[in-house]
Amino acid sequence: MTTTFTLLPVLPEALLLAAACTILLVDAFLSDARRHVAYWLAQAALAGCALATVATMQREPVLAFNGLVVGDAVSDLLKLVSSLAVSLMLFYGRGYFAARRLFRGETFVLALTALLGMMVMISAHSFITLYMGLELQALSLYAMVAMHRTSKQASEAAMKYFVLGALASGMLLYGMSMVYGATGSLDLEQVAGSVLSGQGNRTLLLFGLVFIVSGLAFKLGVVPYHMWVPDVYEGAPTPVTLLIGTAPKLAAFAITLRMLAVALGGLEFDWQGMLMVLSLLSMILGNLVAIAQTSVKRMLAYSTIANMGFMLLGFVAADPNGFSAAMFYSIAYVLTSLAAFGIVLLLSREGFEADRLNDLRGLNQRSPWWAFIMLLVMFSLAGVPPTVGFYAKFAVIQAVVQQGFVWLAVVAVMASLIGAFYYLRVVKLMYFDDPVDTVPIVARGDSGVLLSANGLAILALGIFPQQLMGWCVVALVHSGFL
Amino acid sequence: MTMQQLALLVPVAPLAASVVVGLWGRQLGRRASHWLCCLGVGAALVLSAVLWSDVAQGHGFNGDVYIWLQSGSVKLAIGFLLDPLTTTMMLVVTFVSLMVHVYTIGYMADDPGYTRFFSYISLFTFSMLMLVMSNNFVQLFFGWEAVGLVSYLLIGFWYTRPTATYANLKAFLANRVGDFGFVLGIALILAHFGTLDYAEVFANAGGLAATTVNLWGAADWSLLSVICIGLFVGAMGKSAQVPLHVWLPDSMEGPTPISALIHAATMVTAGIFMVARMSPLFELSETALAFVTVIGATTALFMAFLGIVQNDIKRVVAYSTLSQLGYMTVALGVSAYSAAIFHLMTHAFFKALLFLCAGSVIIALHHEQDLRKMGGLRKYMPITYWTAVVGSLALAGIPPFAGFFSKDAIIEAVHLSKIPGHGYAYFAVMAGVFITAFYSFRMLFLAFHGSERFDSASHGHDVHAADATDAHAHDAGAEPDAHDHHGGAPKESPWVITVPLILLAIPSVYSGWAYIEPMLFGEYFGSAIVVRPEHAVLWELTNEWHGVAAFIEHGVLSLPFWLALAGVAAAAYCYLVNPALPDRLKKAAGPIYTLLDNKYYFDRFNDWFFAGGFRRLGAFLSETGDRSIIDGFFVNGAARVVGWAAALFRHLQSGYVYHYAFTMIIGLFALLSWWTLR
Amino acid sequence: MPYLSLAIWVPIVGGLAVFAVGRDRDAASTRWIALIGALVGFLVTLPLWLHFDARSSAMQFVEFGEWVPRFSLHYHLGVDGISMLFVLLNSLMTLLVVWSAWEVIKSRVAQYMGAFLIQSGLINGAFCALDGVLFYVFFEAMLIPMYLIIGVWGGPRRVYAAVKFVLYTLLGSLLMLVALIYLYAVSGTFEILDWYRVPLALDVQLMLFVAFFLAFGVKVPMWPVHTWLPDAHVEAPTGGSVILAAITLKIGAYGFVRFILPILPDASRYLSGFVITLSLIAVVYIGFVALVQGDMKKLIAYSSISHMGFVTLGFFMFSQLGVEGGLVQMISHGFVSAAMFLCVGVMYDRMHSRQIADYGGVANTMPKFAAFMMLFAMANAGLPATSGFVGEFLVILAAVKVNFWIGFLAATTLILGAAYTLWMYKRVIFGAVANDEVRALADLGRREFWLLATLAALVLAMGIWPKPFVDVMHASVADLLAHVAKSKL
Amino acid sequence: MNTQAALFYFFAAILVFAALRVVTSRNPVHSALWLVLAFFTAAAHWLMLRAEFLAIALVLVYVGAVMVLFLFVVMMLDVNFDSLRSQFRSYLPVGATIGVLVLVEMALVIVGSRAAPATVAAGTAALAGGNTRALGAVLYTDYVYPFEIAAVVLLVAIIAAIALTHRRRRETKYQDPGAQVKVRAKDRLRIVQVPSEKREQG
Amino acid sequence: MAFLTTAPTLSHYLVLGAILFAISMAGIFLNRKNVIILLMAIELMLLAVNMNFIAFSSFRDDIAGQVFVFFILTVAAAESAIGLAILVLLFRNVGSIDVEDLDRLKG
Repeated sequence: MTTTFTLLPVLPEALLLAAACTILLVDAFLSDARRHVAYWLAQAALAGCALATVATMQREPVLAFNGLVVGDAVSDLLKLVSSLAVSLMLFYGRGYFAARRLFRGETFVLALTALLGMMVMISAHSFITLYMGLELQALSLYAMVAMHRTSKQASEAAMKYFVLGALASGMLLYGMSMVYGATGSLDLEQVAGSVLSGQGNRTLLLFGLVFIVSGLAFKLGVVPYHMWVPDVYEGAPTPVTLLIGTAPKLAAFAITLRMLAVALGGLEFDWQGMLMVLSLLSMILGNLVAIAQTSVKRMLAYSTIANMGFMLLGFVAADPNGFSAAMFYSIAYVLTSLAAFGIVLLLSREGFEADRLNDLRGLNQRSPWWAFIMLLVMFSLAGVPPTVGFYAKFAVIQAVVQQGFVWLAVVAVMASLIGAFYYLRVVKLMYFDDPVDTVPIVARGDSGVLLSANGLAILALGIFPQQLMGWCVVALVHSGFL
Repeated sequence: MTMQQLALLVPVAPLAASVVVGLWGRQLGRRASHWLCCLGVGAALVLSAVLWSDVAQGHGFNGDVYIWLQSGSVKLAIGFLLDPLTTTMMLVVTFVSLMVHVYTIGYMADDPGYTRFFSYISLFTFSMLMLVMSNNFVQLFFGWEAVGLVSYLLIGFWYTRPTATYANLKAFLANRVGDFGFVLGIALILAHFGTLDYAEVFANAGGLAATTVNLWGAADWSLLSVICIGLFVGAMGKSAQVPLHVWLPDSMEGPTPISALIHAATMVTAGIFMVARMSPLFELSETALAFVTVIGATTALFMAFLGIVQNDIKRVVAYSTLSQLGYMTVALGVSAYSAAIFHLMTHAFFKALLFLCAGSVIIALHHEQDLRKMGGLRKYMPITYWTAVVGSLALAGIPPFAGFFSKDAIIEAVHLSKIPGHGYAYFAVMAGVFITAFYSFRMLFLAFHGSERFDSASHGHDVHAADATDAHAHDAGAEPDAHDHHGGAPKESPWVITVPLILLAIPSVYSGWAYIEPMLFGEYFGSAIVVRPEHAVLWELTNEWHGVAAFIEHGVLSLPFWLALAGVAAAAYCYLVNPALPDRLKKAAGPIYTLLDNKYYFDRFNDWFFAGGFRRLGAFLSETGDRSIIDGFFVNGAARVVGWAAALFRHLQSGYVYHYAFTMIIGLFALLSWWTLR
Repeated sequence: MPYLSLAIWVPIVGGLAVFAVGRDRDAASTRWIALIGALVGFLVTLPLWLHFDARSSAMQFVEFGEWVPRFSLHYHLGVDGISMLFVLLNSLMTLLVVWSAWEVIKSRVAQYMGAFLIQSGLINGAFCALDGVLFYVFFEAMLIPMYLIIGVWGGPRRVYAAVKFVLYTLLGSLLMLVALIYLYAVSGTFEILDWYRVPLALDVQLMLFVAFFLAFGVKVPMWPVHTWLPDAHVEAPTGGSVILAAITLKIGAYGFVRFILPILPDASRYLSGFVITLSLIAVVYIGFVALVQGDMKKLIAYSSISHMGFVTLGFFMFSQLGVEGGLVQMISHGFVSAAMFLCVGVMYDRMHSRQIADYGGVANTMPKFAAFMMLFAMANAGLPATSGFVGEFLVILAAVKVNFWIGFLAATTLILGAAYTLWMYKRVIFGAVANDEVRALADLGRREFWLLATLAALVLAMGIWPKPFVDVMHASVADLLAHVAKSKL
Repeated sequence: MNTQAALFYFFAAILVFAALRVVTSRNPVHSALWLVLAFFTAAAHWLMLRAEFLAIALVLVYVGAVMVLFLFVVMMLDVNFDSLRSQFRSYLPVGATIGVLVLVEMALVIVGSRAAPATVAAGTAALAGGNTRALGAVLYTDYVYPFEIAAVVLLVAIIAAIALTHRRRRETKYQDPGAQVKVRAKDRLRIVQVPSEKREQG
Repeated sequence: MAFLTTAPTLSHYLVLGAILFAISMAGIFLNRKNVIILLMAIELMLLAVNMNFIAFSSFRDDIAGQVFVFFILTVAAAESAIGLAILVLLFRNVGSIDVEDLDRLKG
């Protein structure tokens, strides 16, 4: 691992920041009629960011800003997918924003800064960077949730999100402080070093570990740190829900990986146990409560909880195999829920959220194609082949079984059996029932195409998962995780 | 033309006819159809004769036609075994069948199902031939079930009659109960012999005579006993032995030609044939033989009783059939296999004859079957009358008619037998002689003598007639019978009906004294039938055999003959001299009469216990077992639990931010206390 | 020629084509496309039979390719004497189903046909797959079309039935997934054939057995996890019932011979008593239950369960006779149950009732139909010279060889089978015309006639000369039994 | 008697008490005031830990900015305003005590700082010539990246605050400089041609 | 008064930080009345964390901790700004800042 003074690793972030400021300025001089200029600027920024990520990609991990930032294959892959996610969010959400007078410069800027925060988290190599990125992302998201200024629910959701989020980051910080105290360093590598070398008060470390795990668990939204998820998902404007539901999970994965696998790798045995408990609780509770939901967004929220529990299984396995599985899981999950919310956004229109389950009734008769996409999404979330969701589950289960936790795998699959029920119910609504609302579904050209592509990707990756899996493995290998 | 090809042609001819008529009957029309079928059966008859003579000259044949299925060491084939036993059966079957074919032309003349009927009986002929010609158990079972199928189809020929469809279902199921045992027997044979080919099985039978199988607890059974009893259960079903006899009387729902062909002459004797064919096995099991004897004796006697109280002419004949089958079975039981086959043959002739006579009467009286509504038909239909007389005499066992020889041989054999249960059997067959004579002549007198009661008979009240008519109405699409619903003097039936009667009457007269010597005392059957010396009752008879005349003489001096005469006389007294007597007797023997009238309550019991009980059991399993316990409790119960848990946990999400924070903190402290304080 | 790939992908592509170009507005062209797809799909499977080498127990027409190196998953296809026939059976049934739906299905024709074609491809995949996960993928993916078929075109309680069907199946198959992965963990490969040779301790085998047994037992279905079947059958459209009964059930039984017996021989022997008991319960108990059903489809569904009981029974006799008997029974049941459901469908299309009580005297108005149904009913009752007899007969023979009483209980089907089938036949077909609907019935149309005639021909052919069907199995079954006989401890 | 210790316990007591009051007092204004005290006390602690800069920053940022913001919001959202006004007198004791405590603390800190404690390692600070310098030295070199991010965070805070709360009131009148600059003479002044009429000769 | 004789050690400060942290957490879930007080409790929590960092930093004589505190302070300020903004919005929409009234979203 070479430490250089190059700025290359943060080129995407730099671009993003520059773009954000530009948009902020430009937007100030745009009439509402020409907002789309800002919009396209944002899209361009995202594209540029993605390009930069690809351009600056390099096999060997590179440290910058004397060890505060690391650029490695993992971060590149995750950044790529996150910027894709944000970009798709803007595409899918455009109509929704426009219909609710949210098609404003601030929206785009906040989206970009949120992404910036995620990227900082993703390539953080020190507690400080990690925390800054986390807060940057969090603050932007709080604001975006509240964006819909006239909506009671939005502001309530924002407030809850804010309070709990602050509490969580407080926990995280407290944990960091403990670890700092025990190891005398904020740099992940050095922390890892002194933890492994065994110097440093073990009680302090464990104390810190518990707090850190709690903080991370909140970001992932796993039981019992999940309570914010359903309310925020439901209260936030759907595109924002989409944003919260997708890219941040990747960032959360990244920091979990870096905090636990790298910094606190020495305490593997301990956090393995903790994550096991958390993932079990999430899988069971998430799937159970999802059954009782009537709102699509809420149902998807609980399904997120369950899925994140599943993803954690990869960490429970706590070996290269498991990490790559978890990474694959996160990416697969992001792709799937992008499409899920994409459909909800597609159905929504001015004054109509389309977030009740009943709004999906008879979708097949209104538009077979979108029903088919949603069908793919649902079966992917349920983990039924040939969809990418199946391989995600397959990979993590394989990882835990390899580690000898067969019983865990059994509980996991039983939980997903419960989960299958409510995914099937969605399919039932779309295909077996007759439509209640017959307004023709109009998809904007670009978002329609992208949504279809997104849906088909779920299928294609379900039939040929190797490429993505390969990337995950290679990324981890090159980043020195295995 | 090789023997195999000839043999192949015998069953194929009727099969071809049946298929063609069955598929294209409508297009062919009636004449073509019945010609085709008669031709097919005729060809079969001729070829059978040819084969018979071949075999008689000592060329047997035993070979496979094709391998049906091969699995591991097990080879199941379709093949023919031609020996005197087979060829005899073939002749009987094809001859009676041809007679019935011809008779049918007249009997079914105005039935819309005409071609269908012909296709069925040709199919039956095919199946029966396959059964008797088989050289292995699989094909035997094929024919066995196939004849069952055709009988099912033919009993339910008038499928609009509820009674008919009830009867055919009953017949099929009763037969299935028999087949149940039959299959187990076959399976045991395969399990221990490793083959199902007659020759190989019989060859190894001796070796396994001592083998025992442990079926239950400590009791070790002789393998062969189990096998033979299993096989015989099959025979009980097919040959309607007590207690599986219940289907045969009801099977009279079918058209009369069927009763003659299937339920008197051929199919019901399949069981007898089968046991005779299996003689090498049965010979090795005293137990099985005793079992056979007792069952046969019981059937012979108690079914005969029922013949007395029947008023439906066909049912009288049916019960006499049952009783005669009992005689044959007894003969098998006492190892007088050839006697059984001999009786089978004679019985085939005279019983078919009697049925056809009955049919002729029924036709003449426009589907009237109730004896009480007949009488004095003698002068209206002489041919039918005289043939019926012949038949009755043969049945009653009056010399020199065929029945006398076969039945007397059986009685003698039973007399000489040492098999357990022979005493009971001897009494049964003795008593049976009297009763047989009584009911057969009762029938004759009631139908052909005495006052003419048919004019007063109003049609339509009789259940069968009613059903028949409305059945026809449906069949023909509301085309009523030409000769229904009007009185008028009965006429003699047309030639197609009378000719078969005459042709059947001839063997009923002579076949007895003509064939008794070769079949019973000669080497006619050769190796086809095996009798162990200690059972060789017929051998003892042979020693005192001095020709037909002597046999008759001896017979006339012995008890059975006098019993028969007594029976005839009693019948004459009751139904000619003093017609009021029977009713008084009825009153006198109240309970016994009701018992007989209800056929010993067999049907009631079956309907209540088996039909009803199975349905109740099924309903219980379906409702309680499947719906309530498995589905209700486990499947839907699990779903309910999940839903309930979901609702419960849902309430944890109270919406109050301090609860949320609290949950997080609880989680934090849980982890903290677990991982730091442990 | 990659016949197996063709057998899998031709129908799927056909189905997608139907989705793509099929419009409910001109159903005719949709039907034709579907029919062509199904026909081609069937034709490409014929070479499997023609070029099959019955002497070898090895996998034939093998195709092998990298799929997901990450988990060493391979696109590994191949058929042996056990699986080959089912590929043909399935493709044929699909053809018949598409044909049978011709005028019957009027709403969303394209989706109906497409679903069936795709499912046919997936089923072929399950029969051909030699890679554990590949099998699982096909095995699971099948649920999706069937779920839709039942749910969209089904009867009044279709939702309950469909969900029950899928959840039931998932319950087992998810555990099987864990089992597969476990096998991978111990063997380092997903190659099914390699698993035949990996040693396993008895307790491990038992746990794996439970997992596999649930997966396949539910599919077969075995008592007591059978209750999804009657509901699914009753609610599914005719085509759905046909495929369910004729094919889907077979995959469960196929799983026994492909996975459980050879991979877990010791557990299989250890638990054979248990499986035999369940099979016998299926034969007797279910026989009684079938007796009292008032709904024809339900009755046939239950009879399916009891017939499949014979299959598992035969397998666990561990003898050539038994296993081949079971396999033959599977094929024959494919024909017979399909035919029976088509018959019910024929009546349902006319009277829109499946209740026995609503019928009576159908023979008066539909003689041709009555004749066909008589044949199939007899086959269902296991009459010799029909395919229904062969399997049951062989299994009974094998059973008596093992233990007289097993054979005894198994043989009760001679009585029960005849009882429930013929009693239904009596009440529906025989008797005087029951009501005006029956009086108004029209006899078989040309399409229906040839549909049933095809099946009738197959039923008779297999009953009269089953040798060709059985001969192809010998080598593979012998091989299988060798694996079962060899302990893995 | 160790001054350090004495001071520590004294401050600690106040800090804890203030913190408790913050979360327990019903009246937000009270809690705000108690929070001020808490921060102030904390600052005192930090001073004793030789973190002068942060101590000052804390006082400035929080007592100066954040608390004012809080109070501002409390006042702005007229939450039971009347009750507040009515209880105005009740603020006096609270405010007074807090003020006094603050004074005492400042005094004590100065006293305490004179007795140099051996416990806290003051090496770096001493060498670098003060904690502030030391901090400054690393802040713009090693930690420039997070520093930038911090800037962005603040930017986001601004954007968010404005985007969420700023509403353009219709009734308020405001100038539009752009418009004023863009204005042209012809917009304001219309030159009309008045035809001159001939005078009559005569 | 023996404990007064020894100068305060690291653990003293840690305990103090812990107490503050506990109080603030208690504040968050005990307070049922007023959202503003929640925000204050959060500030308090950050204060506790800072206390830890500074203690560690000066006892370990490592400046990094103080740098972290610096950033935490910055972020905390920004955080409270946004928090208050949301609060204002909430008050405008809901007309109250009672925690009890935040129960539209549940289940």
